[in-house]
Amino acid sequence: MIRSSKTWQAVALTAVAGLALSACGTTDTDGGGGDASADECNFKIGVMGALSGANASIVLPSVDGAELALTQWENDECEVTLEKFDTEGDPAKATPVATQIAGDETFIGVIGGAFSGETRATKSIYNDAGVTMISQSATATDLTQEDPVEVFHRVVPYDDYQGAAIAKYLTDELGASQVFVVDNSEAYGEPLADRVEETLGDAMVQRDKTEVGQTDFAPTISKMESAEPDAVFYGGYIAEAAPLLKQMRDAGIDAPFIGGDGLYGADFGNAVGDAGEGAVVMCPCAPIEGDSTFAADYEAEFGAAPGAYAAEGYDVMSVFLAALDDGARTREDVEAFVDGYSGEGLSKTIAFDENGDVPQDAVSYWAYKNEGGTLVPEVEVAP
Amino acid sequence: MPDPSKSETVLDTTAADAPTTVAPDTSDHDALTIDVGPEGETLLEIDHVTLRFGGVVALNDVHFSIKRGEILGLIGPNGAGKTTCFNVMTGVYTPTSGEVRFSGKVISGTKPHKINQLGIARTFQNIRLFPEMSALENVMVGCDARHKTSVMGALFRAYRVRPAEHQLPQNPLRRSLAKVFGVSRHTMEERGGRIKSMELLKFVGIADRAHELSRNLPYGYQRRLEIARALATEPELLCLDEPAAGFNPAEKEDLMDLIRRIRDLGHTVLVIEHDMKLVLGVTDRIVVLEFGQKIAEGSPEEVARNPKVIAAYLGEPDDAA
Amino acid sequence: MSQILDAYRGLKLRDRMSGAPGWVRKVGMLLVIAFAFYLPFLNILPFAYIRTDLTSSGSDWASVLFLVVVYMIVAVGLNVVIGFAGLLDLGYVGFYALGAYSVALFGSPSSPVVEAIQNRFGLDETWAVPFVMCIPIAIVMALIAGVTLGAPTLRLRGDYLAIVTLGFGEIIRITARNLDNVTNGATGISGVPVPPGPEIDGRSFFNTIDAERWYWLALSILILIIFLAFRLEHSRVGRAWLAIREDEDAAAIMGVAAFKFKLWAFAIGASVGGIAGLLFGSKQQYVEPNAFMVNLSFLFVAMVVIGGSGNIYGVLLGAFLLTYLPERFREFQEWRPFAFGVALVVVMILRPQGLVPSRRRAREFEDRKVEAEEAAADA
Amino acid sequence: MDFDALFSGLDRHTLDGITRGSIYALVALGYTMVYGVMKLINFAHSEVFMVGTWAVLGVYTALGVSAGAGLAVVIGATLLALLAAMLASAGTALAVERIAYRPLRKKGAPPLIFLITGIGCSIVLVEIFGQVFKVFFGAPFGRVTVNIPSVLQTKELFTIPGLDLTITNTRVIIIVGAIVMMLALDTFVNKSRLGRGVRAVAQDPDTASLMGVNRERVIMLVFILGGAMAGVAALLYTIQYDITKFDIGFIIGLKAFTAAVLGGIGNLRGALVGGLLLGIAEVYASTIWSSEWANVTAFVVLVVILMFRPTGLLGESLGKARA
Repeated sequence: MIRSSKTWQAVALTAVAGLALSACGTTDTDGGGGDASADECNFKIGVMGALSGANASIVLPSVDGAELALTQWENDECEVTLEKFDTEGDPAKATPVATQIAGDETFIGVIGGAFSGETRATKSIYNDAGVTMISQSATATDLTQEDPVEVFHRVVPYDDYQGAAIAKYLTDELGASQVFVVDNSEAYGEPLADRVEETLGDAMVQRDKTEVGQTDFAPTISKMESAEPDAVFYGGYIAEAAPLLKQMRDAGIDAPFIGGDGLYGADFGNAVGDAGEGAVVMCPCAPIEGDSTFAADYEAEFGAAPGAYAAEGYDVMSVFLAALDDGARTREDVEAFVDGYSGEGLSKTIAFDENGDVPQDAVSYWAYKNEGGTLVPEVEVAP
Repeated sequence: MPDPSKSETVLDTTAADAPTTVAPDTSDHDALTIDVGPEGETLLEIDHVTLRFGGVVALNDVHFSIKRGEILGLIGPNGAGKTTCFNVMTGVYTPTSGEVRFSGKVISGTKPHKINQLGIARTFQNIRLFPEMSALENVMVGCDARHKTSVMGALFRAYRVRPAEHQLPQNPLRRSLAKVFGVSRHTMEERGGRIKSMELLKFVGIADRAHELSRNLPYGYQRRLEIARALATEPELLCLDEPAAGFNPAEKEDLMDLIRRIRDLGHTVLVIEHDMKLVLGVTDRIVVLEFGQKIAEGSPEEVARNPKVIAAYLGEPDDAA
Repeated sequence: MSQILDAYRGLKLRDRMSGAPGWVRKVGMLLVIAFAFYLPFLNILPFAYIRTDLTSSGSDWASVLFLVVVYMIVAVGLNVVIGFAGLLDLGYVGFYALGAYSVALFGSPSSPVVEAIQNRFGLDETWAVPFVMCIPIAIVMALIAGVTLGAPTLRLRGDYLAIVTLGFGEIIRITARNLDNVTNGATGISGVPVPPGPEIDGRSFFNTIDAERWYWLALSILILIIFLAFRLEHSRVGRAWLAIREDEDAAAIMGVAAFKFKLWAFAIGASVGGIAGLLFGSKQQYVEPNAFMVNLSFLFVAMVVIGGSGNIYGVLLGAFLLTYLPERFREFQEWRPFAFGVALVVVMILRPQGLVPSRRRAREFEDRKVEAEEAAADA
Repeated sequence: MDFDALFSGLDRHTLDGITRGSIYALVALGYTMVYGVMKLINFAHSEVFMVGTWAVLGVYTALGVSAGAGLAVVIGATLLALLAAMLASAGTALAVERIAYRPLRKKGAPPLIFLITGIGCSIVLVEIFGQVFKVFFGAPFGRVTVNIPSVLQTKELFTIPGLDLTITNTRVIIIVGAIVMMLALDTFVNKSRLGRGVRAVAQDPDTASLMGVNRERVIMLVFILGGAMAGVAALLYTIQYDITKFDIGFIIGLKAFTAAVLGGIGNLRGALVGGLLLGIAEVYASTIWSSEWANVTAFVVLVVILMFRPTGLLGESLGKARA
């Protein structure tokens, strides 16, 4: 036994140390939040989405928007913190986050998921725990239409509406009768393009699928050349839209280029350059105008103009804060309040139907035109 | 492909501490005796084999046969095609024309591991052990060639066999369990392989360093280990490729003795060797190759007198040591 | 830090462990396993700092543990291919994806495959292949994929095999994304079934909230797989792989059916990957093609190599570190990938044999290092 | 499936494929040279290419040129960008070699380890442009797509009569540029003294070092040459697609590596053949089906070819580059 005395010493030391320290107390694994007793109002709201990675630029403005709403909120009674959870947009990374939020009773609501994939992967977790979700930007149709859960709400219309609005813009505003539809084969672009195709009917001349990460669109261009479209719709993201546009214009295809809200972002103009002059981005996000000081406040706070879904993020946060103002103190209260909510938001009139969607008549679609590198609101389209 | 630099280092680092001789093994090795067919039958036949690489003719219409139970020497100057001949026999090369028959079956074109299963094993001129395995493990790889357990057997060990009385474990609990449920074939084979491998290491005289990595063994041990590993596959025909290369006279004596004892276990032996003395001393019959062609065949005495052979070896005086 | 390392070295845990009598080792092993099962509830102060949910925006500890264990299963499976058989597989995520997709395609009532079966046989809308039946389906699908990929390509030399397997992983993902009628395309499949179990508090045993149950399930499977992997390593099969790795031609001449055993390694690796994917898909209850990007394959290979290719304990450590550390240090957000890259380079340069190499590998490295130095001295 | 679309414009699609493949081929050279000499897949090579595109952007930004400049300015800026891209890429390649590979070579580590440090370097380089520089310098760095001004604007040069094939200046520059660079490299490796050293090391490192060839210098040389070729590819890429992004290297790298293997890794002419073949196969597949199947086609072509020719179309050997 002498041989291993050192081992035993180590074991004994560890054991003693462990006991001593455990006597001092255990860690608060609930994340450091206080007890949510009835008379105390101290809550957390989670925001979950791609805060890092390639797609963060579509998500971060909405988080900032939510932050702004919280800063501007005035309530002496309650203390609210906004906890940011980075999922990188990856459903696999979103589930531990969701479980964490679900298990911590001080979270009374979640802003998100920002993307449809992570929302799909987490909504049953939140549903089981009764945490109300309000998404600022997840637009997949099935989230509310095919597979709805009690707790999921969103302030953006789903792809079906958006597709219809885009098709309407194409036919009514542009008078296009031969639209060439391209998508990026991803969960975002493809269903949207499907919907556009469906609504366009005979007005679509050809459909082509591309890939995320693709830069050479020569095959698509030659298909366009033979199809001779009078408008091109692209369902996808900025990274691919930029080279696609450039190659289209190089090949002498001057048809108007229309993209979905995946292209809506402050960096669109910078990415597409000269080739993107006049390109149109459709977005269910109304330009912020009128007597609201949102744009100015946002710029003062974060040093940049409000980007994609910033107003939606603000609106979502406002709904949760209104719930607390209303006296909601439990997850059930919040859920009940949100279900019955109706009010004027920055982006639209916010209310939720039984599936958690905003009513169709409250939604406004806007076409933004890229002029000199910035997206300028052009026209509102009612679907 | 093996890393040539690696095998060279093996030679460099270990040759120095090689013992001059290895204690001859005199114990009884009944367990190693193999069952073979009647002695004197043709075991392997190289039937007019020609092998070309591009324009180079490596073997030209070579024709000879090996009879069961004999020790055949295959000699010739450097580049005569001896090792190529081995490679054809063990499936490394497929002959351009002609056939190799083993126990009457055509084996040319068969995969190397199948040829081994048919009963041909070999050693290598430049030692090719598994350097990071112990000596024992090297031999066990050879034993595995006769084992039936594969992946499923090793994983689930469901195939049970009933061990003989002397194979039962000592521990009383395990003993009674083994009696009731039998023992998995995997375990039996592992145990059997281990025992047989040790036996073989004793047989070639290197059991004292059974658990050492083969790359750390002295040169002479490595040569013997290769022989043990080849014997472990229970070959009817054992082909030794220059087994005495780098040996001193005393070691050569030991080797000649070992080769005879291998024959006594029932193996047929084919030896490639430069050393005329060793070949003349141990073989029953000799085939001589030069430039890929057979130039002579016969008993050691006949071959030693053959003028063509003398001429061939005088042409390469260095190798006729 | 170095003091701790020195203390650890002074203990010579490894030598003592292997030198200790059998029962001590068994008790030690049982203690380790018991501790592993206890981990989700670990709440005693100095040790609890390993939890990932201490910071306010941390993630659920048990869920992270589950992911760690799933990746450990992956690493053990990939170790069979890379560490044991010495085959470089850069498309391992393909098998992982197949496992996840099998359980989704056959087990989810909303998958197009199940819907087709429902329509064909007039079955109820909620009908799907039971979870228990999905397990053999997943394993067999991955196994078949492994053999179909391996059979034509295993004759290729190392680097060619790498690119072909990489391509295979991409083919699986892209096909899953493009075949809308079979896999729901990029949208993915939700409603993936969970293992059966008693209902507790009105929820099924394996639900989305109680992640520790998933962790225990995965851990049990991991232990079983490790047990089987050890059996393989210390059997004829393990010897054959080692022989092939060292000198394939010599092994073949010694009767080792090199191709057969390499194919087995591929098939075993594939089915283990399939099991890991199945667990992942089932816990996630949602499967989509983008979860199986090629980067994940690189991550898997990195786990095996950083941990110490060929040593099961090493690859377990590798999988743990590469999965756990990014979760533990979530507060560094955008800096994590950069740190990950730097860590890969630094760790490999300082310890090319891996963090916990197998003894055999460690020796091999020493020898190679000496040879390299000698060669440098000669030149 | 639309075979009519393919065959009705076969000439056009082939030309598209060659354009796409030219860039693959140039990047593939880097993989192939390093592999030929070190038997190592340099996984960071994709990022060597990426760095080149940023160098082009840097030059254009520094010069303040944009679309519509005069001919002399265009030529001057483009040549300067070419030089900068070649230098930046070659420098990056050399840095990768120094940091990630040389220490391992000294320790005699097996190829698998080089693979991991290569992947690590690749991640580091990506993150430098996606994160580190963003924090230190702000825009245009970061994880967004950045436009590179079309200094060299696409213009129609001529139409091939009878084929109805319009040839633009960018196409000519890309295809001719790629082929000229390849020929120059091929000549260099086959004719020059330094090139002989490269071939000697590729064939037999031990003998080469006995003959007095400095292996370390040869390794540096192949990294520099491969990097410079990636720099050329980077310029051509920006001319054709007008963008850069922190992670554009990944897909191009994957394709170029596939192309190198397809043609026979280690073989310079194999890289050209593999690159062009891959480009053409992808464009054909995209035309018959759509681009979503292009990558699958590329890999299927690779597997099929490797099954019949296990060492690629032209076989592997930098040493016997005349194959």
